[in-house]
Amino acid sequence: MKLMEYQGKDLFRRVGIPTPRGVYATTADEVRTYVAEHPGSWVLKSQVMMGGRGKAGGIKFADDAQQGETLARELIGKVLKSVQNPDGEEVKSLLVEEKVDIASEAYVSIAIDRAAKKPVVLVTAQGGMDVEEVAEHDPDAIKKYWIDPAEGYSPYIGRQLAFDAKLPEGYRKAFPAVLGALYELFMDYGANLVEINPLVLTNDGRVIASDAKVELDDNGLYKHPDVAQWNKQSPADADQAAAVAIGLGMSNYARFEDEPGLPPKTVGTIANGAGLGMGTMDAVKNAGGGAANFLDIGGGAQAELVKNSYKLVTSDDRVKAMFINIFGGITRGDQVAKGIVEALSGDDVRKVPLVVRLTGTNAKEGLAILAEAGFVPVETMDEGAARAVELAKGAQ
Amino acid sequence: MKLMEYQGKDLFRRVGIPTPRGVYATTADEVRTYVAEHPGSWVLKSQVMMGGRGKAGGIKFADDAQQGETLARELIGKVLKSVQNPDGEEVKSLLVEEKVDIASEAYVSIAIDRAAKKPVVLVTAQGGMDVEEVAEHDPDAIKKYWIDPAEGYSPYIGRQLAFDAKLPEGYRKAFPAVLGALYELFMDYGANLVEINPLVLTNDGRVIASDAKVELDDNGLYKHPDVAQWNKQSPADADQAAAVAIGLGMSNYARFEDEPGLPPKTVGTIANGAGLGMGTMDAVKNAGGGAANFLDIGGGAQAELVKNSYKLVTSDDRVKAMFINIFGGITRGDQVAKGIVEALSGDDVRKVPLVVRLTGTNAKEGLAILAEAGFVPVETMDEGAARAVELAKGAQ
Amino acid sequence: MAIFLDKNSKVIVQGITGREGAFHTQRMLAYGTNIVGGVTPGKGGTTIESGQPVFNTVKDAVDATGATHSIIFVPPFAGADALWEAHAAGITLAVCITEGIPAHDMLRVVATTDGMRIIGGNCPGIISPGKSLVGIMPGHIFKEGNVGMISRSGTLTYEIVDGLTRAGFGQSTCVGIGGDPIIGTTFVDCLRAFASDPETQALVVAGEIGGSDEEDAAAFIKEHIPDKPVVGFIGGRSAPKGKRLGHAGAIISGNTGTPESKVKAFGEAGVPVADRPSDIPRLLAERLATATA
Amino acid sequence: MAIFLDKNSKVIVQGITGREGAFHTQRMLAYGTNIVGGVTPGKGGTTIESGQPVFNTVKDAVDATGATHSIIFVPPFAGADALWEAHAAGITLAVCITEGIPAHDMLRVVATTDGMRIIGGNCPGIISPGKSLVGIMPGHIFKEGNVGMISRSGTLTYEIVDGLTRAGFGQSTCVGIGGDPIIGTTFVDCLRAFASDPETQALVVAGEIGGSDEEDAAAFIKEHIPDKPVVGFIGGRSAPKGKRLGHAGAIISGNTGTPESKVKAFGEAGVPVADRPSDIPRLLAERLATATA
Repeated sequence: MKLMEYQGKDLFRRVGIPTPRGVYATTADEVRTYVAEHPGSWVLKSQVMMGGRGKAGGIKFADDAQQGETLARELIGKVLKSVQNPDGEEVKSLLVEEKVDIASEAYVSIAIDRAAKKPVVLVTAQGGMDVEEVAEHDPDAIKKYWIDPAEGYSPYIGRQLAFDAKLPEGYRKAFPAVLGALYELFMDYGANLVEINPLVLTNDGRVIASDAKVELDDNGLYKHPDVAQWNKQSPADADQAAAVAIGLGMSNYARFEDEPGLPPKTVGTIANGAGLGMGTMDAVKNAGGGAANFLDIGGGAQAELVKNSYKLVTSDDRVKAMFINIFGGITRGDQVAKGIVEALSGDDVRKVPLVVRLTGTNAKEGLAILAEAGFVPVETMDEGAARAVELAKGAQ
Repeated sequence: MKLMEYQGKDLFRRVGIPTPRGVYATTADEVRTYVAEHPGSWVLKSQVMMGGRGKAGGIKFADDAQQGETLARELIGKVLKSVQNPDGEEVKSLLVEEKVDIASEAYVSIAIDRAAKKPVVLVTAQGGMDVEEVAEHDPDAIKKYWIDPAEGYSPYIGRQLAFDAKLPEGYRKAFPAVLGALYELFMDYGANLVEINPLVLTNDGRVIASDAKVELDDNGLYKHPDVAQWNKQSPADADQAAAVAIGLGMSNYARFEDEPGLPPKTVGTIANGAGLGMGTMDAVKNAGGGAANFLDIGGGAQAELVKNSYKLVTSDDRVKAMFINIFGGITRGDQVAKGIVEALSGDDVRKVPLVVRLTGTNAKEGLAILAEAGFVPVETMDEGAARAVELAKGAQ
Repeated sequence: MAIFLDKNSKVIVQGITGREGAFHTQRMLAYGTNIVGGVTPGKGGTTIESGQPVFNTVKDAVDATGATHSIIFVPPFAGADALWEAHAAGITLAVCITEGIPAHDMLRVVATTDGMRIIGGNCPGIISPGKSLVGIMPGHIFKEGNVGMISRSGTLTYEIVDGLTRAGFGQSTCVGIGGDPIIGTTFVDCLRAFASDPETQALVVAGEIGGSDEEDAAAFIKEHIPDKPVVGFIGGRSAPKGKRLGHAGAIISGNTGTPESKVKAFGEAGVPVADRPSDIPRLLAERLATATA
Repeated sequence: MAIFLDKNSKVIVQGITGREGAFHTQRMLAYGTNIVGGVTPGKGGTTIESGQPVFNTVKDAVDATGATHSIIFVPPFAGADALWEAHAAGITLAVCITEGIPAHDMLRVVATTDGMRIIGGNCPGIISPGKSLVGIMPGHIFKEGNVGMISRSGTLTYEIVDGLTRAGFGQSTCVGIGGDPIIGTTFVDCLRAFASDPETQALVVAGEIGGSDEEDAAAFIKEHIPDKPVVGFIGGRSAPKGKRLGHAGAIISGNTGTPESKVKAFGEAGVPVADRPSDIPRLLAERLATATA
């Protein structure tokens, strides 16, 4: 679950990381009122998920209430577009923050290092720009530290990193505490990534998190129901919402946009298991087609879930044929077959040509059910993919 | 720092350990008002540090407001005496708690195991009585578990203990969570001991901490200023307060009561270092006398501290002679000598015959200062103790 | 030989009376796994229908049976607890089937369970065909033999193994390492064990997009087992960037986890990468032919 | 030989520019300790007056000097951090002088610093007379010789050592293990090292009331070194119950930590317990006479 900047900063404040003074606003009136009551220079930051909002015109500066209101009216409702986000993202709210006098900008993040099985801290004195760019042009400027979760964080780690990364002296006192708080957030809230870029040193000696990028592990969200709630309020990802709505795991469904130069994505896919799900969409590609989606019904799926998965995939109008690919382990073939028959017996689904491949646990029973309903299943994944691509082309 | 029951339960609630409903009261009026507003059966528990308050008449039951007020008037101001506390302790406040229907009583505690260098958990199904008695009569009924601080607590530990100690089934669900919260308290608040005795299982299936015994490590108190404050409000130990008042560590001063069958405690002692302090009081005993106190001026003491230590020890009227025993390491002999001379030059101290033994770092300079002031120091600890005992006897 | 698991390994089931635990206990018993008991708190002292004793705690189970292996079927929130319990009781290999354990629980578990090998979580388990199955794989598709197999996915493993078996390639041991970002045993950990297993004469490494476990595996193969024939596979090669596909770990973020990087690494290690699972037996036969030539 | 510390041990000082750190650095240098540098964050790149380099971090210091030993002079709240920093940098023996470190910090540190010996906290340090002093002891009272000494107290150590030296008993190594409830190195840890040190022909164990370290020491002596002459001492024998005397660990609570229990345990191990420090040389001479008879 990716958080918006204002949500990330909410978590920052919970663990004691200093953030700029300011207010979160969803209307231009709120912005006017706030700036009127707090004279000074303010930054209006569009709250969107996409990167590059600055270049897209999503950040403005206001010196009085009137200007604040005008700019807020301009921003709220605007659709920001960037290279990474050609479709754009609508601005629904703003973060109004004090304009700080920047003496220096640093970068700090903590992520999971899968190979080391440890959290890894990255620090560089070159804050304010994309860290991948820094990694490319000046890799030695990025200092890393792997924290042992058994020992946890202790301030010497922050001191070592600050010295190694040559952070300006003004950071020295505050940095170990900021990093400690960031590690607390990372572990307690179960973050895949926490990033402060830039961590600003102001001219008056304060160290402040000017931006906040936080991505939480969906599996750990249950520990923080209030934070999990944020996701429901503004689901970052329509696919995730759709998956959860029918009882799948958040990341068990993903819809793929058409890509220039590739075949149109007209084949719906359903498989059991993430690996087979990926294999199935790859097989569609290998057969010269395009998978419209990835859908993993998980282990031990019941008929109802299969039925709803079918409905979800065919709700995408582009889907002209469906390939269901099941290799039973926990999942029982008879349950899947039942789900397919049920799905197609109702009037509430859009029916498309269907290819079923069913093997493994209870395959025999499943195949019997399908045979009774008049389906002729295919034997292999390759065969199924080829057949589905063919059917999709025929249906166009 | 030992906490009173109501303070311990305050911490219990912070970590989520269920405690009985109720109120803390310092006047009989408060008790009347509370019981009037909350009809039912209530227990009035005297808030004292001493053990055995029940047998000493410090716990009463009230079924209505009038009775509550009457009993509270009786208890508040009463001096409770027990075998361990012959001098008694005055009741200054009460904890008024719901009278729970007890189905079963268990015991659980966490302490520091010095040899194992780990927290050790003790659990027995025989709650409500002194655990040392259980240990004597039925040692197998007490189950122990050493928690690895690197791994921390996990519920399997509580499950294993509950099964091993044969806690009634009603505890099963709640116990691992209670123990987890108790461990959190133990580590986060730095407790030497946390004890729930009894941990009650009620007839309606609740698991509640009926009593709370918490002893915190003084060295960790700075992490919880609000809790450290409790100690200032009601210093549990007059010696500790006196030590802190002159800038010593909390446990660097202890006054000893006279004991029947032993020589009267008439020799004041001051030494540098805890070990030498203990050795000095032992030496006084070996010389046939009685040390009135232990006082460790610590390492690197300055003249001012030596002076104030002298004043503190002689503020005890029983002290007829003083033995100052210094083996300089960090502590410098000249500083100690200066302090002695200063202490005795003022009119604000009660002067008693003094024996000084001074060796180690800067001993020569110190001895010179003492010689100039007319003192003749002794050479060894044994000699000094003997001389001080003699002087104290002569002065009586 | 096989790795990690043999015919005599004594296995307990954590969560033996739960729905999944009970179901797979029977399947494992049917396969011949030496299941000596199981754990369900509160059901200690009973036995399941097939006769295996149930204990309240892993410690009780280990004390009574001498079990060294455990397979875990518990809800995600109890996953870390189950692993710590197994470790504290002296279990040396724990297979964690549970899907959805928070990554940060696993970070802590991995850092504090020295001496215990963890397979998973979110994995199909491990099988040494003809000897023992500690997992949820459909045993009948496997066949005893000399090909070692490691995979991040469950069902994809079945797909590949099914093909191997049909093509006549039996397996020494197949390990499903799991699809989560933090898992107990990585490709490299398995490769290290396979490297010194004389029974294993060839290997199949079935990776997927996300992370760099495949790159690490390729580097290990290049340095330590250049002479053992290995065939690779990467699932999710047609996936666009930034989409998380079922496995919490299967995502291309930025420049890490791309199929291009993985295919390149395998290539540099002399490992051919199959475009589709059905190509694997052919590539394996070719590699074996070259190796013995 | 000596234990833990010899002439060549390279030592750094954590907190070398602080008041106590600077003072004792000079005293240790004067004694002949091989101090190769020190650490004060923010003063990296400078040198102290006597020429030793100052580094920003322990890692920098170890990288530059190859130090293996460290002595720590930092405030109590920074004690655990200093120990972790030393451990992470590869220090193998850390002497922690700092008094007042929370016991629970030490619980965590001890559990997570495998491979590094910690002496203290709240201790006077360690000295191998004539070779090296890593501590705050007054070096001139010590004399090179064959008596090993371990003690929970600082100044009492001086008292006893002074007596030993005056009586002609030089010392191999003296370790002040510290007076806190949780310390890195216990009596037993020291005894284990002394047991295999041929230079150490006799031992003095100076305990005090509180805890059961003396009982554990007695049990170890009885089982593992019954033939090495040992003399014991217990400080605070005249203390009443329930009073904490200076050291956080020095308290008789309930039935644990009583002098009676300790004296009895020593007696059962054949270790005579001196009533006063001044008796120790005589008892030692007697034990040595019996041992060589």
